[in-house]
Order: sequence, then C-alpha cells, then structure tokens
Amino acid sequence: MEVSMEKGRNKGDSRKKLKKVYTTYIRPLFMNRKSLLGLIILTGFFIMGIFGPLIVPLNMESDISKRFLPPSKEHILGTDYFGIDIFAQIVHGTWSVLVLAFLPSIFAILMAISIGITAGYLKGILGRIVNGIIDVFMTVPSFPAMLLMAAMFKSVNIVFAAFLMSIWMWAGPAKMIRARVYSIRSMEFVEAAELLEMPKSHIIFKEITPHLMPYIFMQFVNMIKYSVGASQGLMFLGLLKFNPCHWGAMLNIAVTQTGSIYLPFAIHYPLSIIFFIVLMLIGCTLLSYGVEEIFNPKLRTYE
Amino acid sequence: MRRLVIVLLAALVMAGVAYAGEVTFNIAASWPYPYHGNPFLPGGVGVAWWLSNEPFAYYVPGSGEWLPRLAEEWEAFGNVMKVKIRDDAKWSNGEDVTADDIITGYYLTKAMWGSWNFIHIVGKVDDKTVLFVTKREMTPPQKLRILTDVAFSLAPKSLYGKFLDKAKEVAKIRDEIYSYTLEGKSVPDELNKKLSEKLDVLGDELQKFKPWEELGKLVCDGVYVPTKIRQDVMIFEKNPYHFLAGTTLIPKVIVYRWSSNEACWAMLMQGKLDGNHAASTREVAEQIMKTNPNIKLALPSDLGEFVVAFNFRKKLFQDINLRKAMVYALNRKKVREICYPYGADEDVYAHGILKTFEKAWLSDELLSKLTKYPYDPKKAEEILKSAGYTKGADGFWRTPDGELIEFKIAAPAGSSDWVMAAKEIAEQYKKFGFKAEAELIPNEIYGTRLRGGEFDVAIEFGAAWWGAGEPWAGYDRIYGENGYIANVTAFPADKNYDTPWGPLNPRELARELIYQTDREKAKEIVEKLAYITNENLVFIPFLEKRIMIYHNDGTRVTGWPDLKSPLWTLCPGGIERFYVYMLSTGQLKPVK
Amino acid sequence: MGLKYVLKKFGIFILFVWAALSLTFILVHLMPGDPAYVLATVYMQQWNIKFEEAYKMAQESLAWDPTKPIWIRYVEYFANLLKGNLGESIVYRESINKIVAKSIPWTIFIGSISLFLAYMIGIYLGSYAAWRRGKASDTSIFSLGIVLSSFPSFVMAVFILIFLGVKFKLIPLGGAYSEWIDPGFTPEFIGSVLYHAIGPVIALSAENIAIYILGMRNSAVSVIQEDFVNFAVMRGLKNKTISRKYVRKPAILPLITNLAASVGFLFGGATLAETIFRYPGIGYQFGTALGMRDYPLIVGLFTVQILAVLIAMFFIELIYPLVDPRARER
Amino acid sequence: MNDSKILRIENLSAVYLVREGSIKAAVDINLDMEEGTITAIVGESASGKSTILEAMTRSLPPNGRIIGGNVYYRRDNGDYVNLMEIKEEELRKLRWSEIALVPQAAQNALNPTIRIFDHFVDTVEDHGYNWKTKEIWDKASNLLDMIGLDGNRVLRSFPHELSGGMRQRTLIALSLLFDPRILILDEPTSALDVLTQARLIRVLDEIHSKLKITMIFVTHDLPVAAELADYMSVIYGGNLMERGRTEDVIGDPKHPYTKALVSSLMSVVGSIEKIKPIPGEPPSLLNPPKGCVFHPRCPFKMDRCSKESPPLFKIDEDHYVRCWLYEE
Repeated sequence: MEVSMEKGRNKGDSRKKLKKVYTTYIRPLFMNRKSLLGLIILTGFFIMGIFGPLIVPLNMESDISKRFLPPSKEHILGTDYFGIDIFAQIVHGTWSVLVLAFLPSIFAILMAISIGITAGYLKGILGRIVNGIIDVFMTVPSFPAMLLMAAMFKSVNIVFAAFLMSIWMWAGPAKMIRARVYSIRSMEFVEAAELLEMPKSHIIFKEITPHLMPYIFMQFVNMIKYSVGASQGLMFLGLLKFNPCHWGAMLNIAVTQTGSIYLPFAIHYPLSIIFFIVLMLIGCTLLSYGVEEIFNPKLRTYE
Repeated sequence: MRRLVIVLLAALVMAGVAYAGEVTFNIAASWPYPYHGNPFLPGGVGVAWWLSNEPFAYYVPGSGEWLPRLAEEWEAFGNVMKVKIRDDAKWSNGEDVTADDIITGYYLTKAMWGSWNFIHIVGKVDDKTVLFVTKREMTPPQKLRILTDVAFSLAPKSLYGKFLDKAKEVAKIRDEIYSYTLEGKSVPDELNKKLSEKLDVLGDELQKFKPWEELGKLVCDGVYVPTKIRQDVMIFEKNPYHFLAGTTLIPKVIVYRWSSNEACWAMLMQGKLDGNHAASTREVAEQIMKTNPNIKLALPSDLGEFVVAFNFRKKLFQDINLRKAMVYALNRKKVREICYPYGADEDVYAHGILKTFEKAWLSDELLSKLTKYPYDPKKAEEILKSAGYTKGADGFWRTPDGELIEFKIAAPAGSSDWVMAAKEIAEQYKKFGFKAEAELIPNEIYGTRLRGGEFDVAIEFGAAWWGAGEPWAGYDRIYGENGYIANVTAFPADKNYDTPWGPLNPRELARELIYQTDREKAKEIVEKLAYITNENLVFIPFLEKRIMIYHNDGTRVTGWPDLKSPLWTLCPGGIERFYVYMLSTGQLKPVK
Repeated sequence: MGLKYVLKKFGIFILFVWAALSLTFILVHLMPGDPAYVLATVYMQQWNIKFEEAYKMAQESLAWDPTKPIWIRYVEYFANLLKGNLGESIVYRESINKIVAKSIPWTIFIGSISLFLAYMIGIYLGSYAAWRRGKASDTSIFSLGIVLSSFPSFVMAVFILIFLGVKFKLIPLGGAYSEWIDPGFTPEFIGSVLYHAIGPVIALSAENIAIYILGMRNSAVSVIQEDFVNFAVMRGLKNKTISRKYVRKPAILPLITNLAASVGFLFGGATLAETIFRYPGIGYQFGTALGMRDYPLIVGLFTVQILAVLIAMFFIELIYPLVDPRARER
Repeated sequence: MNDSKILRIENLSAVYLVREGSIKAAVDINLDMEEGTITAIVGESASGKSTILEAMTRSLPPNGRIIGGNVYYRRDNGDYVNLMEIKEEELRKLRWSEIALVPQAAQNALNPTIRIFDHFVDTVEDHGYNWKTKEIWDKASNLLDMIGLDGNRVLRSFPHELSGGMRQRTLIALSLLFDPRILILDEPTSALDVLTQARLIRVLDEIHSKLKITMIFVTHDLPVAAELADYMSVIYGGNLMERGRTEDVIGDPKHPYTKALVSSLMSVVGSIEKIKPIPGEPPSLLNPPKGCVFHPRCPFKMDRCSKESPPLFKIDEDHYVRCWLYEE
C-alpha cells in the first residue's frame, strides 16, 4: 500500500518533469516563428537524409546523352555533367552532410559542457588555469586550424575528421557556459545546496545543469551552423575524403572540374547545390536566433 | 567625404578602362613565387624555361623538320657532333653566347640532374663552336636531346662560372657511376655516398644564388626576358640583343598565373588570353568560343596518352588476371567522352603506341597477334571466376584468398580532366564490383607521391612522345630505369617475358630501340615492345590526348597557322616553344 | 587607465602568445605528417638522386628530425621565434619572414577594409532594425542578415567572380593590381589596387556584415528596453539623439569585444576568398602552402595569423576602457 | 468645464500584453488636478499606480497598450490638448519642457556611457534651447546644489560613480531643468534610506513652495503621501477606489479598503507592505475578480459586488468613492 503510493507519486513526478521539460524547452520552439521555421527546415533535411535514399533511387552510372538536362518531371533538378540526376545525388549526400554537421557539434558541445562547467565551478587557481586554456583555444583562428590539421592527415575517416573539427569549436561555447555557471552558482538555491554540503555531483547535475540547458542548446545550434559551413569549405578544397555526393564535393565538381557555372544552360547544376547548402544554413541560423529569442526574454517580440 | 568618394570613383574608372599601351601577347603558366631565377633551385625558372632560353634548334615531330635557333649549323658523324653557334647569338646583357657558356650549362645540368650520361666529352673548337662526343655511335634520340634541350643555355659562364669546378667533380662521379651501370655492375656504396656528399655541397652553394633577387634580372639568351614578376602575373619584354629581335613584332608577353583550368576558361571568356591549352569539357569549349568569337581551337596530338597506371608494388595488381578483368570491365570510350571529349579513342589495345601513329609503326599482322580488350564485363567476370575470384553478397569481388578488392584511383586535384576520369572510372568499377574510389591529390605533390609509390592506381600519361614524336621516347618512359612511368608503376621491366619471338627483356629492348638508327630494325623492336606491353598490361590506356589549343585571333594578335599545319606539333611538352617561334619569326603580328 | 593597466594587459598578451604558439607546436609535431618526406621527394625529383639520400639531406636542411626529443625541438622553435625567424619554406627555399612580409600587407589591406565596412554597415542596419522592431524594415533587414550569414564565403566568392567578373566584366578576375602598373603613390596604382580589391572585399565582408547586423540587432533590442532609453524618451529627446547616443553607443560595446574574434574569422575567409581571386595575401599563400604540404610555411603562416588575432585582442583591450567608462576601474 | 484644472484624466484604461494574456493595470481611471497642487497616488506595489503615470504620458513600455480614455492638459494659453491624440512630435516637445516624469527605477535611468552633464546638454539641445555650455553647466550645478548635491562633482562623473540616492536626486534636478508646469514622480522615495527620504521630501516641498509646480507622485508610503499631498487617490487592483482632499481621505475615509489602510496607518510602521490590513491576497491583474475587484477581501461585501463593478460615486466636493455602499 505504502509502496504503491510511493510508486504512484514517482510516476506523477516523472510525468510532471516531462511536462515541465516540454513546456519550458519544447513548446516555445513551436511558438516562436523563427525557431519553428528553422526546425521545419532541419527536420525536412533529416527526413531527406534518412528516408530520401529509400525513396529516391540514385544511379551513379553516367550517361552522356542525358547531360545537363533542365529540371523536368523525371529529373526534378535536372541532370549534371555526367547525366546523373542532381536531386538524387543531393538526397544521397544529405546524410553525410548532416553527419559532418552534427558529429563535430556533438563532440564539441560535450567538451564545452564538461570543460565549461569545470571552469565555472572550480575555485581559485585551478579554475583560472582551465579558463586560461579555454581562452587560448579561443584565440586560435578555427578554420585555418582545421585546414592545417586536414592537410596534415593523408585521408581521414569521417569520425576523425569530425573530431578534428570539434577541437576548434568547443572553446567559445565553453566560455559562455562558464559565465552562466558563475552567475548561477551565486544564486540562493546553489548556495543553499552547498551549505547543506550536498555532493558536488548533485550540485552540478541536479542544481546547475538544468539552468544551463537553454544556453547549451543555443550554442549547439550555432555549432551545427558553423560546422555545416566549415565542412563544405573543407570538402570544396578537397581536404576531406572525397565523397562524390557530399554537397561540397558536388559543388567542387560543378564549379572547378566541369565549369558548369560558366554555362548558361547548365547553371541549374551549381545553383541547385548552392541552394541546398544555403537552405540548410538558413535553417540553422533561424533556429539559433529563434532559440536565442526564446531564452533571452529581452529579445521577445510582442505581436 | 563626398569629394573623397568622387576621387575614388574617378580612380576606379581610370583603372577600369582598358589598357591602351603597346600590344602584348598574353598566356597563362606557372612559376615559383617568390622568384629566385635559378633553374637549379626547386621550382626552377617556371615559364621562363622556354620563353627566355634558346636550344640549338626546334624539332617539329609532325613534319620531321628542324628549325635552327641558337645553332647556325650542326653535323654529326659517328659518335661526334659539331655544333656552330650563331655569331649574333647574345645574352640579354649584350655579351656573346660562347662555347664556354654552353660547356658551363652542360656540366651544371649533368651534375645537378644527372643528364647527359651518354655524352663522353664536351670540347670547345672555338668561341662559337662546340663538340659533343658520345661513348657509342650517336643515336637519333641523343642527337635530338642535344639539339633541342635548353640545358646548354641555362647557365651563362658570367653567372654560373663560379660553380663550374665543383660541378665538374660531381659530373665526374656521375660518369663513373654510369659506367658501372653500363657494364651492369652494382655501384659501390662509397661512390654513391661520395656523390650525395658532393651534391650536398654544390647544392647548398647553388641554393644561395638567387639571380633575380641579387641582380634584379636574369641573364638569358631567349627572345623574351622577364622584367616584372609577381605572384599573379609575370611580364616578359623583348630581349633587344636577341638575333631575332628584328623580326619580333610584339614587344611584351604577359603571363598570368595558371592557378586552375577554370581560371583560364574565365580569362579566355574575358578575352584576356591569346593562347592557352586548358583542357575543358566540350560544353565549356563551345561556350568559350561563343562568348569570344575571336577564339579558335586547334587540336594537335599531344603525343601522349591518358592511362590508368597500376602500382605493381601492391600484391593485388601483380595478378595479370585482375588487370585483364579491369580492362574488360572499363568502358574506355565513355571515359574519354566524359573526361576528354576531344581525345582520340584508345579502346581496343594497350600496346603503348599512340593511336595517331598506330598504323605507321604496327603491322596488321602484329595487331592480329595482340589480344583485343573491348568493353566486355561478361568476359571480365569469366576471367575473375576462372582465376578463383569470388563475388560477395555485397556485390563486391574478393581475391582468391578472400580479401575485398578495394582501391583508390589517384588524380591531381587541379586537373579537371583527370579528376573526372578518376570519378568516372571509379563509378564504372563500383558498378562492376570493385570497391573503387577517386582520390584527389594536390598537383604540386602528385608526381612525387606516385614516384614514392603511395597509390593504388593512378591516372597518368602512359606513352608520351613529347619532343621526339617517336616510340622510343614512350617505351623509355615505360621501361627505362629512369623512365617516369617505370618509376611510378615499378613494373618489373628488367626481366624476360614470353613472346612469339621467345623470352624478351623490355628494358633492354627499350634501350636497344633508343640506340637503333635504322627505322626498319626499330619497327621490329617496337612490335616486340608493343606485344609485351599489350599482353602484360602495364597500364590501361583510355585515350590519346589532343591538346586543346585555344588561340585568340584578332583581338591583340593575328597570324596563327591553319589548323592542319604540322607546326602545332611543336606544342607537346613545351607549348611556349611554339609561341616563341611564331612570335620571333614575325608570323604572329599585332592586329592593325 | 594608467601604465600599470597597460603593462598588466601586455603581460597577459605575452602569456597568451606563448600558450597559443605552444598549442600549435604540440599539434603540428604530434601529427603524423613528415615534412622531411615532402622535401625529400622534392629533392629526389630536382636532383634525381636516391630517396634515402634526399631524405637525409631534407632532414638536415630542415632541422626537423623526428628522432630528436620533442622538447628540444620545442626550445629551438621558440628560440627561432624570439629571433623573429619563422623558418624557411621547403618549396621556395625562401625565408618565411620574406613571404609573410610580401603577402601580409595585402591581407591587412582588404581585411581591414572589409572589417570596417562590415562593422559600419552591420552596426547601422542592426541598430536601425532594432529601432524599428517588428516593422517591415526590421523584418527585411533581419532576413537579409539571415541569408547573408548563410552564404559560405567561398560560395560568395565564386558567385562574385562568375557574375561580376565573367558575366558582366565589372571586376578583374584576380591579382592585386593591373599588370602594367608599377607600385607607387600614383592615382593609377591606387585606383587599380582599389579596383582589384572590390571582389575579395565583398566576398570577405558579406558574412561579417551579416554577423554584425544580427549581433547588433540583438544587442540594441535589449538596450532599447533599458530604463535609460525609456527615460530619454520621457525627457523628450529626439529619436535621432536617442538612437545615436542612448542606443547605438551602449549597444556597440559588447560587439567591440567581438572584433578580435572576427579578425581570426577573417583569416579563415581570406584563405578561400584570396585563393579564388588569386589575391597575393597571406590567405593565398596559406592555401598554396597547404596544397604543397610545405609544412614550415604552413606553420609559419599559421603562427602569423595567431599573432595577428592576439595583437588585435591586445589593442582592443587597451582601447575598450576608453569607450566603456564602467571598464575604467579595474 | 472648470478652467482651474491643469490636467483631466477621463476613463483612462491600459493593459500589458504578456504570453499568458493581458494584465489590466489601469481600469477606466478618472482623475483631475488643480494647477499648483500636489496629488499623491497611493496603493500597494503592483496595484497599477505607476501604470497610470506612464499611460497618461504615453510612455508605457513596449508591451503596454492604452485601451482608451483621454488626458486633457491645459497649455498656458488656456486651451486644452488631448495627450492621447496629439502627434508624437507635439508630445515630445511637451515632455520635460512642460510635463516632466521622473521614473521609479532611477538606478538605471541614466546612460552609463555618458557623463551626467551630457544628459543635461542633450535635453537642452533637443528642446531647441540654444544655451551656451557654460549656462547649462551653471543651471545644472545650481539645481543639483539645490537638492543637496555637489553639482560640479556630480556633473563630471558617470552614472556608475553615483550612489542610488544621488542618482534619484540627479533625476529630480534634471526634471527641474526647464521649470516644467507639471512634475510627475514615480515612487520618489522608494529604494532610499530613511535620511535621504526625509531630505528628498523636504526638497520636494521646497521646490513646490518655491516654483508652485503642479506635482503628481506615486507612492506606497501613506505617511509620505499624507505629509506632501493636497489631494490623494487610492488605487487597488488597477482601479481608482477613492479620491479627494488628503484631509478628507485620511480624516474620513469612505471606501472599505481606504478605511483599512488608514486604520493601519495609526500603527507605527508606515509602509503598506509591512502590514496586512485586511485578510486575503491582492487580486491578480491578469484575471481580476468579476464585479468589484475588492469584493473577495471586503468585509462589507454584498452579493451585487461580485456581479457588477461599481462606478465612481461623488459623495462630497472633490470626494469620490468606487463602492456600492455609497450609491444613492
């Protein structure tokens, strides 16, 4: 009897928690026009990346007779120099683009969270040192650094490439998180918890982290945006492992190799690639600004 | 503020208006920057190589005719060749070009690059006459080398004399080493050691010498000498002392940096270039000629073929069955159509004789002996199956000992035609069931990577007859111990292969061919080499390259030869020679 | 803000230089790449000698010996840096200082112009948008910002090159100034330089403009809700005064600290933009050095870029108190 | 209409828009004041008293909206202008030169990036007075001296270099720059220590007697109001409950809420916050109780109170009460 009641209450609690999460983090995303649009775009890309290949068949066998066909029913975006359906290639490339966007961001955000919180939480000289490390990483210009590392390795697999990128992305966010932790830990409830001598782990994960969530989320979205751009650049320069369907590589072929960008009748080829790259970035940008508006009350608009 | 804006606008307009100065001839090429001007330093002198240096003569493979340049006349008897330099040949500083200069050039190039192994003695008859004595009777290729190489005018004594003694020492050592190899003996290590030590010393000294920085100019005997060098453009002006200065009507040559093919296309469309040979797709070519009607397209053979070169260091490619399967599985016509539509098909054989010259060198009887390799995936599968290869559930082939067949197709990232070839070939092989992938390598290190053996298969020039237009050049490249393809593929050329004529050693055949002066005898050797090459598949040729020479007729200059003229065959392996000839003989003249 | 402050900042600056450079050193030297190998292959081709000999020579001329304990190389690296010596390029056989000296002015030139443009335009549009918050003009400026910031700078560069350069022949296709003009303080030269800078500058500024538009908008929007702005309205101040003195001025402050970051960002963009426009700046050199795997040059140029960022940061820290009175204590 | 009134507020209503809905902070306010008098608006914090000030000067924050009503202001020349309808530019000219509003949050009311003096200069310039810098400086420092600050020092310093009290007083000095005809103060004494409060009150008193300015101020501090004001208006839950001469409202309060306030005023502590005069919570302005906003706490509650909200009944010369008890 007693026990069951306990259970009941716990269930209730967890449900409440979920509801709270939903109302504080999820719902606002749908309320805000920008973030909603961003979400729609990105989800669209995810669906495209996951299910697209199952729906849209890709035949990489080149067929000169079909070269540079304009957009039509059977070729939504027309065909490229090799006579291959452009849309199909873009669809099949989506996943690798997304992976190269999210993997680095995930690595980086994990580093940012752990290091940022440590820096914000540690007192005295240690905290200073960690903070110093963050600052140093911030001063290193990230894209050149990525170029440098990519050049040093002969051919890097995708995970490793993501890791290399993430090394130059975590510092800024870590700084922000640290600042947040600083201000949060001076709030009553944290001080109270410290007075009650609760275990650090509890204080960090139960008391502090929840309040970081919005910021972490904001940073994460920004990272994704950054790594989308960066990976395209690396691919375009041919510094990442060549993958004919990755949009950066496709653009490289369209512009540098086949010179399609000079051909009036073939302009749909480079343009449609650029369109998708830019669209994805717009999605990220919208989402990140939406999120910022949501969690920074001063930016709310009252329509 | 407003005034400032106006001034800026004015300045912009001034800069915007087209340049109305003396007529220039504009091309694109590359050169090291910062510029040192020392041919013996890494990067060399870049485009100045042909523009600013004169060989004894030019040779036109298309017509077999000689065009005298630095040399007035020459005669070869037995193992001696006497070359008489023009009396009016002068350096750009006004001094005469003398026999001593020639000899300095000889020793330095020999010391630094190991050229001229076949030359025994170089002697000076008088100030304007040089004697070259070879170890054996002089072969046509050797004559050609001596007469057409600019090496002898690279190093005016006045500048490079100070290195002469050291150079002679090194040259001597090289001679000793060569004599060992000639007799087929192994070279004693201390000799090699001595060489690298001496080379090191000479190299260090040479590397400190940077004429362009120290003198602010180059001393050379070509028609045009560099006067301004920037990262993005290099400007040459007429050398007033040159013996053809009188007939040269265009005072300036502007060379833009050839950063990439598409940069050249853009410049062609903008009408910035008068001559350029950036390979492009058919569409781009037509677009270029559409946007700029003055531009015409000449398509002489490049005296070279595109091939897929195997890396024989890798066990996988040592199996002839796999190589055979790879030929049959490759639709070479399609590759050509995609990567170089203006090339000539080489989609039946793999014999290392350029398509254009196939009839001239190979009898029908031999061709009938050679295995034909048409596009035939079925056959490829049979070969693999019978050789114990298996196709896995994933649709990819496995070797008899069960490893996945997986390889990268290397191509230089900057050369669009080869990149597309690599991509297309990779796709075709993927379709067939080889896990193939294109691998782009920066142009600047492509060659060294391949020589280092760091690749699986690579797009390369297989047989290349540049300068000579004769098979020996190709086979020496493929089988000679210093042949580029030989070094890249590491094909075991120095062993016997079965032929209808009994077991034969391609490396020896290739050398023999070089020394062969009698054309009929040469033909026989060529057929043997063709047989070995074709049956053992050193590489898979897929097209004979035709240089796409865009030439701008009527914008700045006019007077190009008609598209049929054999003169165009001067272009392969040094297109600037062709420009220099046309300019210095006054055939290319300003438009009125 | 006395000498003490400056010295303190300088100390920190030095500390950072040391730390950042050590970081790069560690990265470069723990990486698998072997510069001696590259140089060796170059020698091999140049002098046609056996690889082993070439490799030996390369190691000597590079002083890059993998067998040497890393801390010795570390000490040597900094010893050279202190002597102001960035080392020698493998491919050019040229002191990197010279290469940097040749190329960095160009990058500074277009970099500063585009940064200035981006800052001015961004600040102005951003604060304007914030001022007319929620109105059509705000929406359009904001969307402009979003779109611009979503154009990777290399895509931008390609676009400009193709359309302004090839299609409409408005701008030159590359280089820093026309080939027939000699450097000098002549109107032709200056004009030509500006003319050739157009393309790269646009390519470089675009993304920064966007960043500043969006950043400034946010910053200004939150400033506008400060009491002192409201109070300025109550005081019956003109909108011009308010937007200028009470909104833009305070709103800029947080963005000034970003400047250093955007300097670093600029180098990233420059590598691509300069390569595409063949503009002889440090980005172009970096690009080609990467292509040729000229390790000493890569590292040297990278070092320079880091120094540039740090120096920018140092100066910003120095001037910041001048614009923000609250930062003057401390 | 009676021309001695300098300001007449008629049925003024304003709300704040928030995600959850709209906060009805000022409901149909009617108020007017004689020239040269001091009016105090009292009420608990968050009762919407500041809203009235911001609404009547059209200086609500971005999410504030004026639902309706008019505010007539009499120029020196005697004719009335409706502050709700005149053009922005007109209003701007009136602001500060004739009607000055000193906000409550004086802590950040000054631009942190410019010196105090610049605040004076901007104000002068934008109102088209072409005084010389010297003149401005003198006038400013005199004003500051008058309210007991070291003028020359304050003018030279930046806001963050001043204490809260100093800033508050600086604002008042700034507000007197053009000797406005109406001076509106929002919680002038809040956030000040007792001593400064006392001095500030004295200062205000002096100013009033010296310059005969019409003053309106909002406070939750009944004694302060009683000490300074000639007239008093009591606000509860966004509604004006009772208004009249201070002595009437304090001496003979009519509205149950006012009664409660006054009775509690007799106790030592002055601030409404410190005491709970009546059981129950103040109403939520987001969704206020139907009928009279006070009825949930009203001891004299009748059933109609919960149905319809009472109008403002006139029970005496300038004495009005919003309560059904006083319906004739």
